[in-house]
Amino acid sequence: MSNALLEVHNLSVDFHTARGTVHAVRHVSWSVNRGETLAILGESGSGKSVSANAVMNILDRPPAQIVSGEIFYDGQDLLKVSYETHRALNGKKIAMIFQDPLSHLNPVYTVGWQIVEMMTAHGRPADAARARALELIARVGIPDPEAALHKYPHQFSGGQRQRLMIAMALMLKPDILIADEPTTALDVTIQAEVLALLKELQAETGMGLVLITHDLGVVAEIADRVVVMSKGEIVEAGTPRGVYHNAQHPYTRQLIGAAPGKGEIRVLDSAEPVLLETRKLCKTYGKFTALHDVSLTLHRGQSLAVVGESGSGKSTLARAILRLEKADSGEALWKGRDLIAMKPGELLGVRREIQMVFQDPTQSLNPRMSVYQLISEGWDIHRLMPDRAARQAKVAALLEQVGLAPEHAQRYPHQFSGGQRQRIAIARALALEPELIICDEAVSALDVSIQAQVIALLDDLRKRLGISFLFIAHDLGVVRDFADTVIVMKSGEIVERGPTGDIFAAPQHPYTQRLLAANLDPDPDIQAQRRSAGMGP
Amino acid sequence: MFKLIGQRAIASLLSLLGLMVLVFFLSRLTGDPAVLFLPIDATEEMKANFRALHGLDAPLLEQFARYVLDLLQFDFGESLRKARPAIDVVMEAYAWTLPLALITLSLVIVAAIVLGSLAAFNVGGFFDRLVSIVSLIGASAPDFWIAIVAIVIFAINLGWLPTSGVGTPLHWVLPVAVLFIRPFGLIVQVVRGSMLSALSAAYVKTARAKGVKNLPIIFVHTLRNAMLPVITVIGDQAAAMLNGAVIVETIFGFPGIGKLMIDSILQRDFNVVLAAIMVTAIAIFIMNILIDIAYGVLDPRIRN
Amino acid sequence: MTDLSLAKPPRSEKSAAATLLSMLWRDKLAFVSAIVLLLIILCAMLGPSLLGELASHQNLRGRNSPPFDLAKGWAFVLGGDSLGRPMLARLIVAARSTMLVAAGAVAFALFVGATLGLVAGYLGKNTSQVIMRLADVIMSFPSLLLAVVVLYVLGPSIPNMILVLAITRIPIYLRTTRAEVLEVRERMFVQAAIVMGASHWRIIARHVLPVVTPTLVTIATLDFAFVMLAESSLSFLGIGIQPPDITWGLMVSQGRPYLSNAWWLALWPGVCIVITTLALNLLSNWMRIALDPAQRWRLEARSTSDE
Amino acid sequence: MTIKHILVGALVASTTMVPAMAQDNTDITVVLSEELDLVEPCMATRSNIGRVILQNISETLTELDVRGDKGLMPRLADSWEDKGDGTWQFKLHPGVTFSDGTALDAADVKHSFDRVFSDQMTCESARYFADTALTFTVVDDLTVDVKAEPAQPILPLLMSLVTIVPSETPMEFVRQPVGTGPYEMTEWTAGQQIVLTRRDSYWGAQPEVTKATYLFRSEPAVRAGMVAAGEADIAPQITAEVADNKATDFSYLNSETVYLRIDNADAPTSDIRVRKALNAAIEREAFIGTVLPDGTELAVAMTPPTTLGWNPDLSPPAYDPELAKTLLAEAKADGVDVSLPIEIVARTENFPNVTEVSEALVQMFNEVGFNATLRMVEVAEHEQYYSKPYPESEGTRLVLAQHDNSRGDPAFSMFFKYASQGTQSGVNDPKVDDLIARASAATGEERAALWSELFAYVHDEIVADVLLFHMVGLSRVSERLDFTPTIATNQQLQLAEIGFK
Repeated sequence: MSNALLEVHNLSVDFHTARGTVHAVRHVSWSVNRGETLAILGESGSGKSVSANAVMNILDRPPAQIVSGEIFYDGQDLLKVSYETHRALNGKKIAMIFQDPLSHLNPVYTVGWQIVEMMTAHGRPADAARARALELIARVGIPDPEAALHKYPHQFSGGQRQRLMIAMALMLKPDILIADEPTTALDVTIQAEVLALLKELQAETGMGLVLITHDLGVVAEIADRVVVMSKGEIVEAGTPRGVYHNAQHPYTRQLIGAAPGKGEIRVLDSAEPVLLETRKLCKTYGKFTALHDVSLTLHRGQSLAVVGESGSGKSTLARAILRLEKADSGEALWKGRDLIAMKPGELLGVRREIQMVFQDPTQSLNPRMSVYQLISEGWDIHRLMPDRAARQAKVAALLEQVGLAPEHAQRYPHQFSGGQRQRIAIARALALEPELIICDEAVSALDVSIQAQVIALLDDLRKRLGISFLFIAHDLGVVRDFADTVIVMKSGEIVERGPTGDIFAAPQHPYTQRLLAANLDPDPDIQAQRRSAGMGP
Repeated sequence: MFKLIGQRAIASLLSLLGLMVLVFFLSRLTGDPAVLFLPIDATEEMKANFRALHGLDAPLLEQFARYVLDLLQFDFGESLRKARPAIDVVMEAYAWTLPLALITLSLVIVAAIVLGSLAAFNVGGFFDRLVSIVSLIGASAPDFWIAIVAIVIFAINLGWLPTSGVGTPLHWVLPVAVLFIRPFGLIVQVVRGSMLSALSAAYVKTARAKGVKNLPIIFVHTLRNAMLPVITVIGDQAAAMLNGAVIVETIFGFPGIGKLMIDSILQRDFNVVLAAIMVTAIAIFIMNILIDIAYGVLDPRIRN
Repeated sequence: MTDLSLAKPPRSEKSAAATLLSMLWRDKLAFVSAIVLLLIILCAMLGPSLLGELASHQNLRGRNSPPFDLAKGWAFVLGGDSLGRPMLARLIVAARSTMLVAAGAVAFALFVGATLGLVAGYLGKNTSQVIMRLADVIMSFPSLLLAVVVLYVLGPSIPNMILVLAITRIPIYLRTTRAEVLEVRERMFVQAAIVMGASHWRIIARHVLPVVTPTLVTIATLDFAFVMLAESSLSFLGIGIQPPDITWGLMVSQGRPYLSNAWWLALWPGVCIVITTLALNLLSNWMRIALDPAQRWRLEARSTSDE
Repeated sequence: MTIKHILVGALVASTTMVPAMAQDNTDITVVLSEELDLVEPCMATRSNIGRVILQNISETLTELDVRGDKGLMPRLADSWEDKGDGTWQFKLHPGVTFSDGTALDAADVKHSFDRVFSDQMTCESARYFADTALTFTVVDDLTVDVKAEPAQPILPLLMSLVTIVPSETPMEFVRQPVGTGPYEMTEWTAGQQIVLTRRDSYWGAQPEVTKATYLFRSEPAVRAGMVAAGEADIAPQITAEVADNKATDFSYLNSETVYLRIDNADAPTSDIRVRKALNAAIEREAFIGTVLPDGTELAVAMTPPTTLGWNPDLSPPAYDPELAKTLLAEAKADGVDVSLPIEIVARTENFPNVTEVSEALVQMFNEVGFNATLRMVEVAEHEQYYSKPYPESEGTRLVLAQHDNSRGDPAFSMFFKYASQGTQSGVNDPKVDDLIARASAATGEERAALWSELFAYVHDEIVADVLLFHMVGLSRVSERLDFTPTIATNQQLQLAEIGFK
């Protein structure tokens, strides 16, 4: 037994369901000391958050049950202390921040109140708490801290919210900070800033940091040590370098291999005719400009990527083309006909030719429809394939095409994993044999290994069926692997466009340069080089 | 905010107008008040005289035009039976209904929120089931039955409280208690359900990770988030109460709007019926606006 | 977090009905509720034809016979009413009209309210405003006046009573449906349907309605009790259902004068109302969980872990 | 079980509890079933108003003795005399003052009647003078001549129905009644209570009760409970079900008669055998002591036995289902369609247990082979069926109604219920019309004889309707009071008749 400040030892947690008991984590052990950063790396379903939740006593019990193990903090077993003792440690000695700060901050209270509460809940006077809150809010880089105290979570940007979460977690100068996917929902530039902030704060306070992530780049950037989890077990442990270069477990090797951004860059074959052309599309919401004079051209068989951070207008572009939003002005010509001015009857025909795959398959698939119903709905709408047997055969074929089994047709979305769901969404889009598929962050929510599979699938479809793609993404690695042309958007405008190779090799616009610089490389050595070269954040 | 209230006020005014037209004509479908005011052996002449005195002999549209013109001068007409301005009669009764509704409602809200929240926190446990079943039984037991049994027990047998009537604060105990039961049963269910989903929200996890104690987690962090559907149901129940509590008022001899309304309806005292409905409608519309404001106060995200 | 749905092999080969039944069996309260409701439905269907004669045979000199006395036959086990008719038989026979009125009113209100709510939520702001103001008018239109108008103009009958009670309940469904629709129509899968070219009707029927339904069903079960009691109150005020029709609500109201010397006249029908309400609500609580994939684990977890 | 125990306990408790309001004083509290819309003297014949103001606040010229057999007694008029030619002369009691201090004179009497007949208001006592024109001549301060055209033999009796107000009273409903009675209204809080306070300047003997507070509760159990709990002293019109204390609960014939009005012109009830069958089908005795309180009497006339000309020789139709069946068979043989539906129309809340009574009647009719159904309606709808013109129906409707005549003379009933022009009459018979006309114009013995003949004729000869019961009222009176309710308690509640033990 080591002398670590926080040590999880041989922890096993079960989840009880009617279908049987699920071993969420088995015999997990890790430890962290002051001033040290431990990364827990794993994909969704790997159980990477379970042990941290057990440390904080925030597992829902039932269905969870701690079967075995100990959690030592400062010598005492947290699994044996009273509820009250444990509560008093939470926030004060061990603090935690979460993936999605919007839902983890209470929407109906001001952030000032919530940050101050961290101290008042532990019996500190309110005025002292307020002073400390102001100091920390300024420290994490929120402008005008005094005003920020009185604002609500929804009035901040995603990055600011995570900074506020961090400020809150540090109120009582905890010994350990557990960060559960703290940068996953953030843009790359913001992610880099937040990671840098965490590092600085760790250096200042000497706290131990436990970072739970699925992103090899994050591990490469920040971790001292890493444990890799798969299916509830730790399959690999060591330093980031050691794990990256000398992975022992096949899973780890697969994970490292799946990291995007290493494939061959494709070149556009521009001989094909123009399919879609937008001319000076504009859209504003009140004072906010979502699109300003956006013009682009898309050829048959082309995969055009639109890159930008949140708020850049890239999703609005897709929605305007699909008439989910009404563009204020401009044209979107589909084979020469303007989609924006099209009559409903004519539009129905075009709807068949353009399909969309949304970011979150959990939300874009109706949870109450079976896979068969989901895929065949388009045929109902467009009165195609009246023959039921033919439909069933076609659904089976489509499912196989996207890498699922024909018998999956009778299941419901919630019975699939995220990646499988996205495949269903793609199968649904393919069912109507479209000429263009618009992918709005279609792989952003997926684990890297799944992401790689989906990208491969899309690429295969493009090659075999000649389908064009309008590929909206914020992840540059994925874009590099899939697109032949890249458009970079910022604040509703296109700031740079060109062949993928050119953009990645020699970005012209400063924004594009920053974007590329902030993108984390999974190789700790490359990250280290970047850091030392001063290119990194 | 003020613009919103202004819009709502105008919309409500339109609803009020529609309500007035509807009630005016529908109520006049229900028979001749002269027949009910006068004894069964009254002569035709007497009935004709009664109708003439109250303008009931004019064509319906003319009666309506006259009513609207009077209304523009805030004249709701005279009660056909009480020989007094209808609005006076109504306001007197409403002066009793309003405090009864407000007192009951406040008690219901506090009790339902506290017990419903605790039940949700203890979901599936003994306390949860107890609260659920007791409140459901309360909500589904006939109120006149409860009222009479309560009088027999607490007023006649035990002698702790007066049987009925108004006067001292003690007189209010039984009516409020009987009136309390049904909305309590309903709201406690909604609070429980809403709290149940709110308690599984992510910010609760944050609060626990912060080391916040259970009571503040329930009543500070979660409750305010769970209040929106609760407020809607409270509005629904408040509307029912602002309409008066016919049964309770009838049994306890409580001079509120509910009893006045049913008496006026059965006696075809059209002017009082109309005035009573307009006053309660205004109260309900005001309450609806207050509820919209409450939404905004509780949840900053819907303030604009 | 852990993805529970895939962690185990997908569901067994049991049919959907069998799965549902086994989940029902696990929640004992819900199971008992289902049995009780089945019994009541059975009474409502068969009662009047089997016991109609027995339930209406009067015996003035043998009125208000006390309960738990088997000397007069099983029908009198719950006592006799103020005209000497057996309470048990009357309760069974009354189940039909009671259920007819309550279910009819709730179904009617649900249908009209949900339809208007869908329209209000789905169509433009102006239509929505008109419908919402209409709801305001209905909400502030006293049900008593409505009852008197309908009964005076159309005459007292069970269909008319259903109409009266239904109209007063419409706003609840209307408001709820509209609020839910406003939220659901922004969901991604609705947008996905639009992208595929789905018509408004298709979106409403296939995508919006199924999401809104569980909420509406929950309200409807609570409303069931409300309607039974409202009907009873109207009878109390003399403008509700009247003999020879017979409902539990009417029986409660008719038993009121006898509270002091023949308590069973009002108590049993009251108990019937309470039991029906309890059963409906317990079952609907169960249903809300059982039919929601995200909540189902509560029901499943209970079977293996606690107790 | 528990409820019964509690109620039994309640009664025990009520005897030991210290009454909250009714202390050892001469203030009393009366809890009435219906609130007053008006406290207007000319509306005193409406029972809920009469109970408060008749002879308490406002007095009449004459008064009918309901306790003894003194017949018509003087009140404000000391004497009266028929001067022939339809003219009656009334001598007023000297020294009578109104509660506003003014003295009563003949002009006040004239003004009181002017108000009754005024078209600026609708006083319900006008109905007693429907076809009679009255001319008032003030002879001197205390003498007034009243000329009726046509002559009205019971004019002095009619005078017991009109309250006297001072000449200053406006031609509109007043809210502060001024009268000559022993009490004046000192408080009226609408919806809650009315307080009458004894007036020292009353012209007659001072009553014992100094102050009477009237409360209003529509629930009989609550009214009875209030007396039991000591919150009230008198609770009229409680139901038999709550009247379970012999020491405090009085039952008395209350002048109400319950009957089924038959439309004699409608098929199948136009056949006398059908009407007889209806009468024979009902086991009247079975109702008494069961759904109707003990003491209820079987009716043979529209008016109670205390009425002039009531015919003691009539006996109620015997319960004879076999006879009923035979009669129906005979009628059927003669081509009467006895299978036509007969709808019994009854009014909710008409009297206690009206629903039970109606349901029992329907069953009794059906047992002898009628096709009877029940329809319970609220008051306004009942009125539609009860008064002419009667709505059409497939078969016929029998209207269950309750008629009240405590005035001592059948004139107040017979025209409306039996004359061919009567608004609630189902009869069109020249002999009936003739008898009513003659009886109404006659006086003394002749009048009584003619009424008797009419009663016998409609009951036995034409079997005009199904007469059922003379009803009893039940009132709970606190044991500290010396008061027995009478047949008139429905209409008036004279505080002067109340003493203390």
